[in-house]
Formats: sequence, structure tokens, C-alpha cells
Amino acid sequence: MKERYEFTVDGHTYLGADGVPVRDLPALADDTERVLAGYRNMVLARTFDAKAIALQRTGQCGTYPSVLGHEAIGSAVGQCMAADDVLVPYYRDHAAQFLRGVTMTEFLLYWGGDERGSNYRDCPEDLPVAVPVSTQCCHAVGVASAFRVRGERRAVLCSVGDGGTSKGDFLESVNVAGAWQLPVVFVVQNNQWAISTPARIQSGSRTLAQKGISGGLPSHRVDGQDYFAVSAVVAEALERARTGKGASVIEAVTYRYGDHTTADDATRYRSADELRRAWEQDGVKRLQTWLYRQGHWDEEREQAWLAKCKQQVDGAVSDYLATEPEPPTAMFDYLFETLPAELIPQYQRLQRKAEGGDR
Amino acid sequence: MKERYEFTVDGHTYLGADGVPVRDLPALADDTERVLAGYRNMVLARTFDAKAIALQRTGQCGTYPSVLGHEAIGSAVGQCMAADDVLVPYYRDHAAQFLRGVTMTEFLLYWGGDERGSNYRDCPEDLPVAVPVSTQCCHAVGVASAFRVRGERRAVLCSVGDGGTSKGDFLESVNVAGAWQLPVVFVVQNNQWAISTPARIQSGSRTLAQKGISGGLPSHRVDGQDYFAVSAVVAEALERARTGKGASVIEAVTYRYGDHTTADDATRYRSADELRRAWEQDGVKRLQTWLYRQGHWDEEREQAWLAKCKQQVDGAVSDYLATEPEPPTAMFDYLFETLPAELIPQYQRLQRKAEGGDR
Amino acid sequence: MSEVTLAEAVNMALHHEMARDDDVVVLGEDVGTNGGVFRTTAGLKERFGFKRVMDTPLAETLIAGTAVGMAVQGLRPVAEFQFMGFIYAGMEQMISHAARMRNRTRGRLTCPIVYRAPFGGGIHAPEHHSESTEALFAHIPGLRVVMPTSPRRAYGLLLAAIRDPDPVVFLEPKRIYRAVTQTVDDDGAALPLDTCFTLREGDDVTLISWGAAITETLQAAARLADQGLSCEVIDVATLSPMDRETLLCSVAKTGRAVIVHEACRHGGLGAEVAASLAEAALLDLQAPVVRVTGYDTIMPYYRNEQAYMPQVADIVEAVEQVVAL
Amino acid sequence: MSEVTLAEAVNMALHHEMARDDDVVVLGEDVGTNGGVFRTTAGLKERFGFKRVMDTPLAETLIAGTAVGMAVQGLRPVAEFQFMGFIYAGMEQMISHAARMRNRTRGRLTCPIVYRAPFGGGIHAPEHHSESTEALFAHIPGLRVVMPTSPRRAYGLLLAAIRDPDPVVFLEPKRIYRAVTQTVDDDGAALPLDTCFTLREGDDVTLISWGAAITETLQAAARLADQGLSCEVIDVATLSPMDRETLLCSVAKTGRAVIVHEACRHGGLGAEVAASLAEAALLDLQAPVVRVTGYDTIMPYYRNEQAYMPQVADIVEAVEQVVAL
Ligand SMILES: Cc1ncc(C[n+]2csc(CCOP(=O)(O)OP(=O)(O)O)c2C)c(N)n1
Ligand SMILES: Cc1ncc(C[n+]2csc(CCOP(=O)(O)OP(=O)(O)O)c2C)c(N)n1
Ligand SMILES: [Mg+2]
Ligand SMILES: [Mg+2]
Repeated sequence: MKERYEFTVDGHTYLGADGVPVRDLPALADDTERVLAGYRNMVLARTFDAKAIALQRTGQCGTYPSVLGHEAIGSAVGQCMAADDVLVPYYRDHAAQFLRGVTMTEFLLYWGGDERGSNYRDCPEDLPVAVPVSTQCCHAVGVASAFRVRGERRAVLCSVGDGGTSKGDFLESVNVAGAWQLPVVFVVQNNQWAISTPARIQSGSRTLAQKGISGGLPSHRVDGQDYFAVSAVVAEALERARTGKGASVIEAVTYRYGDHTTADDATRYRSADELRRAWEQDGVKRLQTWLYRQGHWDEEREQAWLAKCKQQVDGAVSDYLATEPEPPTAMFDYLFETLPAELIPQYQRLQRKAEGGDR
Repeated sequence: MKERYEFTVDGHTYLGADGVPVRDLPALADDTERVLAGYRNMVLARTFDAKAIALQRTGQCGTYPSVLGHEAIGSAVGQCMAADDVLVPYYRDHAAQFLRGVTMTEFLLYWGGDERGSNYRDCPEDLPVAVPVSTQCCHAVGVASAFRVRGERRAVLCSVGDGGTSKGDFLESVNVAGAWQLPVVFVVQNNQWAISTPARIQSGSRTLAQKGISGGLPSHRVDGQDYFAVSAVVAEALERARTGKGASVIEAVTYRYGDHTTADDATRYRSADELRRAWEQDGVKRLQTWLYRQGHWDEEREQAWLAKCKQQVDGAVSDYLATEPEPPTAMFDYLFETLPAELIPQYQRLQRKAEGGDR
Repeated sequence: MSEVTLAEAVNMALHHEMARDDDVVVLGEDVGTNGGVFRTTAGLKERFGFKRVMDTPLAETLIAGTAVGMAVQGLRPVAEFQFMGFIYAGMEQMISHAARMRNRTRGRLTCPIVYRAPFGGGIHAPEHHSESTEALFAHIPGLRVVMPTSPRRAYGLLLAAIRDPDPVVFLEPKRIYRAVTQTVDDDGAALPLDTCFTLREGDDVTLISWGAAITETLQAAARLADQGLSCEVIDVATLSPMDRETLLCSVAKTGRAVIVHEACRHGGLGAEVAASLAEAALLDLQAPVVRVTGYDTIMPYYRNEQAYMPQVADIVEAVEQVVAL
Repeated sequence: MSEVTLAEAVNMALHHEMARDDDVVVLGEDVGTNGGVFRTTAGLKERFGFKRVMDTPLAETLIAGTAVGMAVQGLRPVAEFQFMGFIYAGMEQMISHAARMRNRTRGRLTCPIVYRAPFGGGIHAPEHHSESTEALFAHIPGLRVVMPTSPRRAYGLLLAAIRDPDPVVFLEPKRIYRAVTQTVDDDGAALPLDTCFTLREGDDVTLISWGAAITETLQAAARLADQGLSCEVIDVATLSPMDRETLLCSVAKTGRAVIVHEACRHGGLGAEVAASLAEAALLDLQAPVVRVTGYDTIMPYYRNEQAYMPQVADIVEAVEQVVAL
């Protein structure tokens, strides 16, 4: 029995809230194309977000969770992942998913109540969005186990919210990831709120990163509005995973600027003042400031890109709105690979009703 | 964002494996009566254990989990708890439960397939043994919450095995215990095995105590075969809990000397050599050696106490064997407070069958 | 006396009982400051304090299990699951402990818990927010399963559930949370937990239903009345234990029964009702008992959810079919 | 060809399929070195290595959910729950993901998983080790629920379950794990997952059962034969989707049915069978369909477990009752 066992969580920030580096930036900052692509994707996600909310408000989309405040994490994650890594997202991963190949139309279909929205054409191995909080964590370790069984050098990246870290699925998955040395990186997107529940009620722990210690995993805390910090730490963790060195937990601290979803009203439980202060940390603005100062980007390019984003989003919205619903019988088409004989009468009944159009 | 967050788990040993103190003993060691009572209870538990296994082997009891190796933890825990604290045990807590007032007859009834075995007459608020691993942890925080709601200065002690720390219930409970500052102490009885699963497959963490860090709880690791270490650390944690300072996690490292239960055969998965080495750590022997050396106890008193234990155990066994089974209709008597009218015909049917004795 | 919705009646009952009995506590995700995502717990925290109205961490196993610990200590926890689609992680605690604690301890410790959850489809909600899996709970001995379908029944049944000395799964049909208002007298009068409600009397067919589908069932009865068919409509309300007596009496009178529920058909509780009728009232039955239910498939996302749920026309058609025999 | 028990037949099927298909992996508590607490996975780790035979941490949510992750990657996990009484923590993953992944992704990702669990009472096991809650799974669209009752059926059905492209809950009646032996040919021949097995032909009454209760059902049939009553005995075997066709044909012939299962009655699958018969074969029925089941109470600990479970005499009595009508 040792007298004392020591554990640490390292904190990482590169870019201050004012867009000025607080220390030397990681090497990837020199890759201007990459940083610009990351930034542009953040702006695209933000543009998409505003539109999706507008669609919901006008009855053209269902309940929708805003990505506002999560763009830097998503862009960094999406860029760090290799094409053959697998993303196991939660429902605020738009920015990462766009980079993985999920189309905005697919996104809208999903939140617009159409199952085809999870049939990702361009990233066929990525998991769909998990609505039951934290359940995706178990899938992530399952995917990672499959890589281990087959001896593949691939990594899994799994996102979960601060609220999600309280649920057994996350904690059980962190534990097995350590026990089995799985190639998985958990990114905890701590946006300070789980609907109306603030982080201090969610857990008594000082950080959420330290939950990784329970599974013996290296654990990091990064400023989640700092594109460079997230990129550097996630890239390293993914590389560790791919090279057989095991799993990690990364807490990315950010803020949920919007309501929890369009069904929520955050003014009920948090102050305008808190929100205003949180906006001072905005990761999109922060990177923009840095890019402007570096001369990599300017107001003109910004406006041009915004116009392009709007155009892309509008295109996706048109496609979405033009998508006819599936026939009701689709509910039977993907239940099993082959519809059991037993269910054929039900299928036929539904088909008759749908064709009859009798209501 | 800090650069680094630090966490520790303190380790505690007082009495070496050879029964010689490795450092100054805690004050409670001067309370000879207490130590002797603790020791005697350990011997009683061990005597009971041998008998229960014998009963099972001869078809007079059902599957039974041995307490061998857990006596020191149980005795220390049972002594540290105040009468109005609540014990939320797992199934190897015989030694603690005996001190709480659970009778050996009740114990035998429970493992002998009779529900009355959990109707503890003398510790009516303690929870019954939880068979679904780790589920009791949630009950413990519920009991602790009730104390908090009522402003009572009472503590809850919850036991769980090393295997149990992998299950969400434990981790969710540790988390809420921190978030709500609950008066609960989790004692993880790490006996190195969960049936055939060794600790290294159970978790990648260096200690199990560090799982407490995930909930922001003070976490300790003690030699679970060291009566003094367990007593000192548990006493302090309970006092913290009672005085509103919150929850703790204590990992008590020990070894399961027996088979997992009488339904198991441990030779299938672990070596005789490992077992032999583990016996060198035996906590009962260790305390005995210390007591002998101190002149508090000797062979003669040992023999006299063994005889007394045997007598007590035999008495309990007689009572157990003499206990008539409940009538089958008892299965309806405790389903609800009042049997719903709807179920009366089923009850009557069973009654008729039972009386008819027709099979 | 005021006109309230079903959701408001739930809120009223919670207020009433928390004021009357200090042992009643409320816990769940977002039940405190936010007042619950459907506002059913609004105002409770302000009135009774955070010690009795507890926002829990996001952990359904914990919610179910911590309620057990509270209850064995004599509290009367009312635990909310935000949606029925998220109740499953709580099932081990509900099945293995809440439902059994009295039995496990031969009456020494008991679990006077109410587990509340909104359920059912039809509100254009996202995936996993439209479940109707009441049958899973009704099959567990030691749990009561109760389902109100009007503001008054919500108030009276919830009071009864909280006062009941044993665990009750209280399922609230969210599609009709705000569909109608009714005057509800806040008089603390509970309704029985073992009695069906006959919502409409009739002679030709017995329509047996529960949950939000009661709406379409009543509409079908009205439409059939225009066609000259007299339907008795029974809201089963307490799904377990179930008041078979009332159902059998009605069928003895009408000789015909149609069962309507939103849950999928296979192994749904409609089967239990039909089996009970066929077993005890076979000679009264002039036609097979027909079930109008969801399909044996996964509830579609909202664009197609209406196609899944029993419609008035389906019920009418089923009745026409059984009276034709 | 050798005489094997049901438990050994399970083991044989696992060996066969792991050898045939590299994608098949086994996971669960104590399935590796220990070979499973009932020895059904004995020898697998030695033969196929720890990468394909995984001892998991003690975490049923994880077991259920990690299998989903493995399966979407194209593995065919066979996940063991040590006892059915410990399966509940896995239900959220089974219901919300395994059963739906194909549907959620419109066929992009699928879950060819087998969830195995021993179930049922009668072996003098401790509390929570004697559950029969198959109805909970059979009510979930997207899950198949299968139950073998002989060594040969265990072998053939398990092969089919592993090869099936969708999730299968495979429940093994542990009371008969070693009750009988049978020669089982290790020929890799699977049995269909949608067909009842008629174990005995007869004309007077159809006895419908599943799980270990098949034993008493067959014994009752034999005893009744001595009394001159000819019973057809059907092992439903695939509880969902269920082969109603075979059941209806039999009842069309016999006009009478008795259903036997160990699970409690209310909301048990016997209700589904009875309701289906009453709905589709009412005119064939010459007597009410009677259910012989466990009581609607909690399975007693072992001293009284026999009183809970359907006995031969109960079945005989039920048959006598229906033929008297
Ligand atoms: C298991 C489960 N319980 C409850 C919910 C309802 N719910 C949806 S999101 C949410 C809060 C999640 O908070 P967090 O994990 O912090 O993610 P965030 O939304 O803040 O990004 C809740 C309670 C759910 N989806 N799943
Ligand atoms: C939820 C659950 N899963 C599985 C089991 C079967 N089981 C009983 S004890 C046990 C191992 C427990 O190991 P541990 O927690 O280390 O306690 P120990 O028996 O070693 O004292 C298992 C798997 C169970 N009782 N409950
Ligand atoms: Mg959050
Ligand atoms: Mg152990």
C-alpha cells in the first residue's frame, strides 16, 4: 500500500478570449489552410443553426438543438479525425459531422422527423446522433473493441455533454476503455448546462475531466472555445489511440448560448448577465480576431463566405423541404432485414390504409 | 483554466502482515475492549462461515457467499457505525451485520431461501443484502438524502465489491453524493476478484479508490486486512458525513479466500500459489498476533471463544433448521400493503392448493 | 375552482400533497427551477424549497434507485422521468427493488414511490420521445400502473398514487396534457387505484382504452352513435392491478369488445384484456374481441407518426366489423 | 455425434459458429477463463483467444451497449447476461439501440447481436436468480425472442440466432440445462426462427408452452393420454415474431387450448397467445382458452418456489376443465 497516489488533469489554453495567444500556438496553427477551413466550418455551422431555428419557429422543422457555442470543438474534432476513424456523436456535433460528410439536408431531415436523415451517405460508418443521453458511449467502446479484435489502427471519437457524464453509460465506458486499452477518445462538451441543470448540481467534481481518472485514463481539460487547444489535444489523443496507447478523456469547456432546444426557454433558469459574459468567450469570434490579425482573413472574405454559407444552407433547406415523406410502410421496411411472415398482414393493412388515403 | 489540477488518494496501513505495527497505531487501539470485541466478532464470522458452507454442502442451505477475508473490514465497519446510522450492505458484510444486530438465524434463513431472513428485528432501518450488484449504492444515497431532507445528523455506510465499482449504479451514486454533499461513506471491498474476473480486467485504474475522484469525493485506500486502518479511516469518514462535510470513498484491499459462492469453483481460474500468498495477509491472524503480543489475548481465551462461537452458531443453525417454511400464500402477503381485490382469486386458489396438499 | 389542463392538474395535485404531507418530495431532471420540461412541477421549488424539490444529475438509474432509498426511510418520493423513452435505465431499480422491497423484507421496509413519466406520441417530438411501453411495467408484480386521461382523473389519481403505500408508475399521456381543460376542485379527494372509469354508457359494443387514445375512442363512439350504434367507453386507467370486474360486466351486457391502445400490439396490454375477456366471458361474446393498436414496429419519427397511431376511422371500422358478426 | 445436455448444445453451437465465422465474438461476465457460470462458454477462450472471448467488467448496460458498437462494425457479438434477473440494466441499450439501429439508420447500420440469458426458477437459486420476464422483450419491436427447450433445438436455434442479421434475445431455461441429454449432430444446421415446434400431436386439446414449463406440459400430456385425452403439445420457441399460424391450425383441429408458462400471468405472453386465438379462431373454440401460469406475485425464494411454478397437476386440471365444456 503506497502512502499516496497522485493523479492530474492538465489544462490547455492557447488563444485567449480576446483572440490573442496566451502562449506559443501549437504547430498546426502554421497550417493556414487548415485553420481557415476550420474557421469557415464554424461559420457555416453557425449559419446553419440560425436557419434551422428559423425553420422550427415557422413550423417547418421539429425540435432542434442549437450548436451555438460548440462550433470550435466540432471543427477541431472533425479536422483531427482521419477518414477511417469513427465518430460517435451526440446531438450538438453539427460542426464535426459536417466535416465528416453528413449533409445539412440529412441533418434537417433527422430533426424534421424523417429517419433517412441518419442514413449518412458520405460517412457510412459514423454513428447516428444518440438522443438517449450518454448511451452512445457504450457504442463507442464497442466500435473501438471491433478495431481491437481486427487489429485495425483506427480510433473512435465519442462526444458527450456535461449532463451525460453523470449517467452510468459514460462511466462504465470510461472504465472498460481503460481496462481494455481501447482506441477511443471521449470528448466531454461541458457547456455548463444540462437543460436547466447547472454544472454544480450535475456533479461535485471540480472538473469533468477527472471522471477519466476513475477509469485510469489520461485526462485533459481544454478551453472548448479555443480552436487551437481543442485541435492540439484531440489530435494527440487520437494518435495515442491509433497507436495502441489507449483511451483518453478530454473535457472541453464551453457555453451553450442558445436555449437547450427550440422547445426550451433558457431565460427561465439563467440570467442575461451570465449569458452576456459567456459571449465574451465566443470561440468563433476569437479565431476570427486571430485570423484577421494574422492577415489570413478579412472582412471582405468574411462577407463573401457568409454569403456562400447562406447559399449552401438555403440549398440544403430547399432539398429538405422538397423531400417527400417516406410512405408510411417504410416503418416496416427497416424493422428486420426481411419482414417476418407474421407481420405481413400488418404491413398490408397499413399499405391499404395509406393508399386508400381515407383520412 | 488552470494549468494543472491535482488529486490524491491516501493509503493507510497500521498493522503489517506479520501483526507488527508499521507505524504508531491510531488512538482506538488503546481501547482494548473495543479491539477485543472486534476480534471476537471476526472469529465468530469465520466460525459461522465454515458452518454455513457445511450446511450448503449437505443440502441444508442454498448458495452461500463466504465472508472469508472480509472479517476485518466488517468488524471495523460495524463498530464504527452509530446505532442510528444506516448500513447498506452487500452480500459479504456478515461481520458488520452481526454487529448491527442481524442474527445468524436471519442470515441462514435468507440464504436458505426464506424471505423472513431480511426482516431484521434488531436493526430495522438497515437495508437487506442486495444481490443485484451495485444497485444498493443508489439506495444508500437515497437514505442519505432522506437524512438531509430532515436535517438529521446520521450517516449511511454502503458496501460494494471491486466488481461493483464498474457498474453505473456505483458511479452515479458517487457523483450525486458529491453534488448533494450527502452523508454517505462508500466502502469498496476490493477482494481482487469478481467471481473469475480479476481486478486488472475489471478496471484500468491503479486503485479503486480513485473512482471517488470522479465525484469529487475524498478518497482513501486502506489495507482491508488491517483492522486498525479500516477502523481509523472509516470512523473519520463517518464523522465527516455526520457533521455535514460530505461523502467519502474508501477502498479496502483484501482477498476472497473462498470460492465466490458455494456454486463456484475458484481453482478453475486462480492459482494455489496466489491463494497461499494471500493467506499470508490474513487479517484475523494479524490482529490475533498483535493481541497475543500485547497480552490482551492468548491461546486459552482463543479456545474458549472458539467454543463459544461454535455454540452460538450451532444454536442459530438449530433455530434455522427448526423454522417451518412460510405457507406458500405468504407470497401474496407482502406484495402490497393490502392485497388488491383483483388478486384475491389467485390467492384463494393457491391457498386451496396448499391446503389440498395435492402434490 | 378553476379550469385546468391535465398538466396543470398534475401540478395541482403535487402542490396539494406536498403541502399536506412533509414527507412528500419531488425529484428528477429539471423539476426544480425549470419546473419540468412540461411545467408539471412548476412552482414547487419556490414553494417547498430545494431540499424537497430536487434537481437530480442526469441519471435515470439513480433517479429510480435513490427514490428507493428515500422511500425506505419513510419519505414519499415522486420521481419524474423526463420522457418514457428514458425510463429504461431505471428499470432494474424499479423491478428488482421498488417493486419488491416490501416483499424482500417481509414488510419491514416499503417503497411508497410514484414514478411519473409522460408518454405517447403525437406531439411531433424527436426520436425516443413518443414511447408507449406501459406493458413492460404492468407485467411486474408489485408495481401499480396508473394512467389518467382527464384533468380531474389526473388530480385524483395522482393524489391516490402518492398516498398509496406501494410503488406506482404514473404515466401521463402528454398528447393530451393541454388538450382540454376541466374544472378541478382542489379538495384533496383521491380517486380509487383499482377501478376503471366508464366514460360513456352504451349497449352494443364495449370500447376499452387508456391513455391519449381515449380521445379517438370517444370520438369514434360519438361518430358511431350517429350511425345508431351505442358504444360503452371504458377508460381502464389502472392497468395493474386491473379492474377486470367492470370490463367483464360491460361485456356481459354488450357481448362485444374492441380494445384501443397506442402501444404496439404484440404483447401489449390489449392482449391481457382480450385474454381475460375470452377466458371469463367467452359465452357472453358474440364476436371476437378485436384490438386496434399501434403496429408491431418502431414508432416512426414524426412525419409518419400519425400513420402509426390508431385513428378514429380504425376504431369505427373495428366496431363495424364486430357488430357485423 | 454425442449425447449432450442443453447447456452443452449451447456450447457446441458457439464453438461451431466461432470456428465458421471470424466475426462472431463472445462477451459477458466470467465467459472467458471460467467458461461461464453454467459452463456454456467453456473452452471458447482457450480455442479462440481473449480477443474474441471477452470477460467484461461487471456492467450490464455496458454489455448490452458495447455489443451494439461491435455489431455496427460488422462483428456478430454473442453477449451473455449471467442471469435474466440482471438483464434490466441492459434494457435501455437493447430497446433504444439494438432493436432500432437498422430502422434508425434506414439499413445503414445493423445489429446482428445475440443477447443470451439463462432464465426461470426451480434450481434453488438465490433471490433475483429465477426470473421469467420474456414478455418484456417480446413486446419490443425489432427484437426477436427465442427460447430452446431441448439440446437439439438449443443448437439449431442458437446457430440461427447468431446468423440472423438482427438482434435476438436468446433465453435459456436453466432448469433444464442438464435435465436431459440428446444426440446432437454438430453439422451446423440451423433451425428456423419463426416456427413453433409441435412436440406431440393430438386431437382433443392444444397445449401451448415454452421454456422449462414444456417439461411439465409434456408430462401432463402423457398423464392425460392415460386418461384417454389426446393433447397436442406445441413449443412456441420463437416468442417474437410468433408463429401464430401453427397455433391457429392446431386449435382449428382441437377446438381447445391451454397455455402454460412460468412467468406471471398479468401481461405475460400467454395473454398474447390467448388473445390471438380468441381473435382469429373464436368460432373454432369450443371452450375458453385457459392459462396456467405463475401467480401475479414475486417469485418466492426457493423454499416456496415450487408453489409458484405451474405443476403437472395444474395443467391436467386446466385441461380437464376445458374439455368439460
Ligand atoms: C437518458 C436521457 N435522459 C433524459 C433525456 C432528456 N434530455 C435531453 S438533453 C438533456 C440534457 C443534456 O445535457 P448535456 O449532457 O449537458 O448536453 P447539452 O444538451 O448541454 O449539450 C436531457 C435531460 C435524454 N435525452 N436522455
Ligand atoms: C447486476 C448483477 N450482475 C451480475 C451478478 C452476478 N454476480 C454475483 S456476484 C458477482 C461478482 C461480484 O464481484 P464483486 O463486486 O467484486 O464482489 P465479491 O463477490 O468479489 O465480493 C457477479 C457477477 C449480479 N449479482 N448482479
Ligand atoms: Mg450541457
Ligand atoms: Mg470482488
